[in-house]
Amino acid sequence: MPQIAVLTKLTDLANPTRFLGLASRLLPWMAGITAILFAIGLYLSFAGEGDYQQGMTVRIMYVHVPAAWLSMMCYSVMAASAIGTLVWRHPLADVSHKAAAPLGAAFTLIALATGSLWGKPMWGTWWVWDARLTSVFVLFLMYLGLIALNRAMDDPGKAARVSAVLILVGFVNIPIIKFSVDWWNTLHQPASVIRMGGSTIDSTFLWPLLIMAFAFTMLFFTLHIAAMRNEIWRRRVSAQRRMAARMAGQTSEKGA
Amino acid sequence: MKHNESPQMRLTVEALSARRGEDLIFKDVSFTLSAGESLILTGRNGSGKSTLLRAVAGLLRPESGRVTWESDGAEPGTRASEACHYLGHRNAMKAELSVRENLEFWQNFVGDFAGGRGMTVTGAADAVGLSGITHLPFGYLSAGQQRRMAFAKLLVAWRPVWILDEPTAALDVSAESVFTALIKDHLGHDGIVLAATHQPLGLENAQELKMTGFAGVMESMW
Amino acid sequence: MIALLLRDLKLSVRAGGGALIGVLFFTTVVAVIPFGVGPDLNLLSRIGPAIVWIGALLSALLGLDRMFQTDREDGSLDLILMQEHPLALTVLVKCLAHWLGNGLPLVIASPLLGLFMNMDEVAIGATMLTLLVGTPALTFIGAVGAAVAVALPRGGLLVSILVLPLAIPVLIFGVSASYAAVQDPAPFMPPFLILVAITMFFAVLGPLGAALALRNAGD
Amino acid sequence: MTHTFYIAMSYGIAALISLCLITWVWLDGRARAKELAELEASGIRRRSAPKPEGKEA
Repeated sequence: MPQIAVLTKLTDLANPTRFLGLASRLLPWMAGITAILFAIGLYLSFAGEGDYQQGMTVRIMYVHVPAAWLSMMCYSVMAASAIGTLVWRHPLADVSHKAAAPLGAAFTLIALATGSLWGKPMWGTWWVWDARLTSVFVLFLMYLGLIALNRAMDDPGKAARVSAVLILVGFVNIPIIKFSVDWWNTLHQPASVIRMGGSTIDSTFLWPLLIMAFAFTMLFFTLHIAAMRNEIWRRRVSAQRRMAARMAGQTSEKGA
Repeated sequence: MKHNESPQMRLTVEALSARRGEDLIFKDVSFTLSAGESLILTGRNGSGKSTLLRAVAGLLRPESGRVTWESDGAEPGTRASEACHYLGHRNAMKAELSVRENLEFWQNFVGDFAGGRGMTVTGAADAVGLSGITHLPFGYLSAGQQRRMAFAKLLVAWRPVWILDEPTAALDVSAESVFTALIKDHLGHDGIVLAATHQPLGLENAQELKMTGFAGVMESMW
Repeated sequence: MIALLLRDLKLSVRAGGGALIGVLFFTTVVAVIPFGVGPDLNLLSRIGPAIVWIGALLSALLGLDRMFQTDREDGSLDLILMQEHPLALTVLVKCLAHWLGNGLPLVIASPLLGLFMNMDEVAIGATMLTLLVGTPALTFIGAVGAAVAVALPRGGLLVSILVLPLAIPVLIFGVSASYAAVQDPAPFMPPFLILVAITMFFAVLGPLGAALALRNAGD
Repeated sequence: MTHTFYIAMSYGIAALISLCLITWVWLDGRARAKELAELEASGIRRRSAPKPEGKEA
């Protein structure tokens, strides 16, 4: 079976044990890089000057925009893993999208909270049904739904496959939701709302923003790899416990 | 068995392994069944008989191995499950519809496989010994009658392979003999039967596969 | 396939009246609104199309989780999965049957509820038309949730939570088109045509996703 | 209210959520590692550990 041989090779390339070895070597480095990036990013964001229009609140952008970016990137990572689950049936892909969902929800929550805190001084209200905030909110609900779905199922393999389907359907839908929310927003609120972080950002804001975005991205990947490692350990523990129970059952049957 | 004029058909199961949850239920099961042959799975409860049948029927994705079907009439890419009838623990009949409506639906929806024709609904009901009651809603039938009517479902559309999971559950002895006769008749028409039973079905030339259950925990992956 | 459509239709008529419960829920939801916002007829007629749409959305979700669950419980789903028909097509037919049994009654009941909400004739007509076009999309996208529910020990509520965010575009364009028909400056056709496009897109995506989920949820 | 308050709040909330996340992942990892060690100590080890066999596709 040449087909099976290829598959075996692929599984070998990224089998969980190898992944664990790689993870334990990479994680300290990644954590270190993340910490350094955050130190630089935070220094830059507080050393920089405020925007004359938005005042010092522009600093909120340095956490808000990276978190919003991560909320979307995390979903893309999950969608890629979902394809891995459904097409190659790779166990690491199952683990990957299961581990990413809580991270995505957390970063989306950061984006929502900071967006709201930015909105209060800018718009005078904690929440506006601004197109971006609304889309991010919908994304947050989708993350929570996926987490709930994963928790509701007992068989991890089946849970991974079913949530993979839902992730992909959601992924195809996100542009449509974004488009319709934008459309709905222009209909109800003519462009009086201040656009967050438009394309014309002054370069003094660009650097801190870029470094903070990079720092958040590294934080995500560090946490993702660590969470994947935890999930693999969790499954290993459950498999070994199961085996222990079965072995105990067999010996007692023989003894009886 | 009239092997010389029997059509070329073969159900091949190669190195099939399947798991439920994390338990490997069976490992590397292989067999081949040709026209007129039957295989009986035996073993205690939970030994993986149903799991193997569901894997062969394509309802459970095997962990490894494959199930293939070859025959004269079938296109090369035919999935094995398309050549199979599956009678599981549940009867797959709607209690709200009449027996006739149920059977006619399956007759239309399933359709005949290449190389044979199914009976009429009335004929099938006759064959399982319940001719007069096809107008009744399925829910009004007793458990034994329901099982018989579920069996009649196999007769209304032709499928070369019958996969039967405890076909004689909830049946008395006379009904069992009716089923055995129908299964023998199917084998005589170059059918293939794959059945899991507690009781012997009384088939003379049946191969037997003893399932032991629990081949290990799928932990090499983790 | 016609046989499947007819069987599911018969079942939806005979089996405890799923359609009836949907319409009843729809009526109740819409009837409760005036108690919440007050019997101000002007206000009611202004929010009428939105209320009718939201009511229809919730009622459409109500019966969805049973779409494949009943077939799974009696074993029919196994046989459906085994056949040579493309599974996505089978799901599409089941969606159509489900819509005819549960969605269409909502559309037919909507004018009556429009009267309750003091909507004028044009608004009622527009709401009914957008519901006619939009509710199939809810069924199609809900089919994915229903297929997911097959794998769940306890489906129900979770399915609605999973499906609702995906149904937001349908709601936005359905309500917008209904309002555009009444309020002058906004043109009716663009949102309506987008709604049609969304329905057609979901008619492809929903059955494909549901088929994929059903194949993967088996055990 | 001053803008500083909002800035402090957003950084505070972002830090809080991130720290919760990091702590959760870290504690979860520690708990799992401990469970594995306990299993190891009670004599249950991975059968495939001594002879690493290629998993069938």
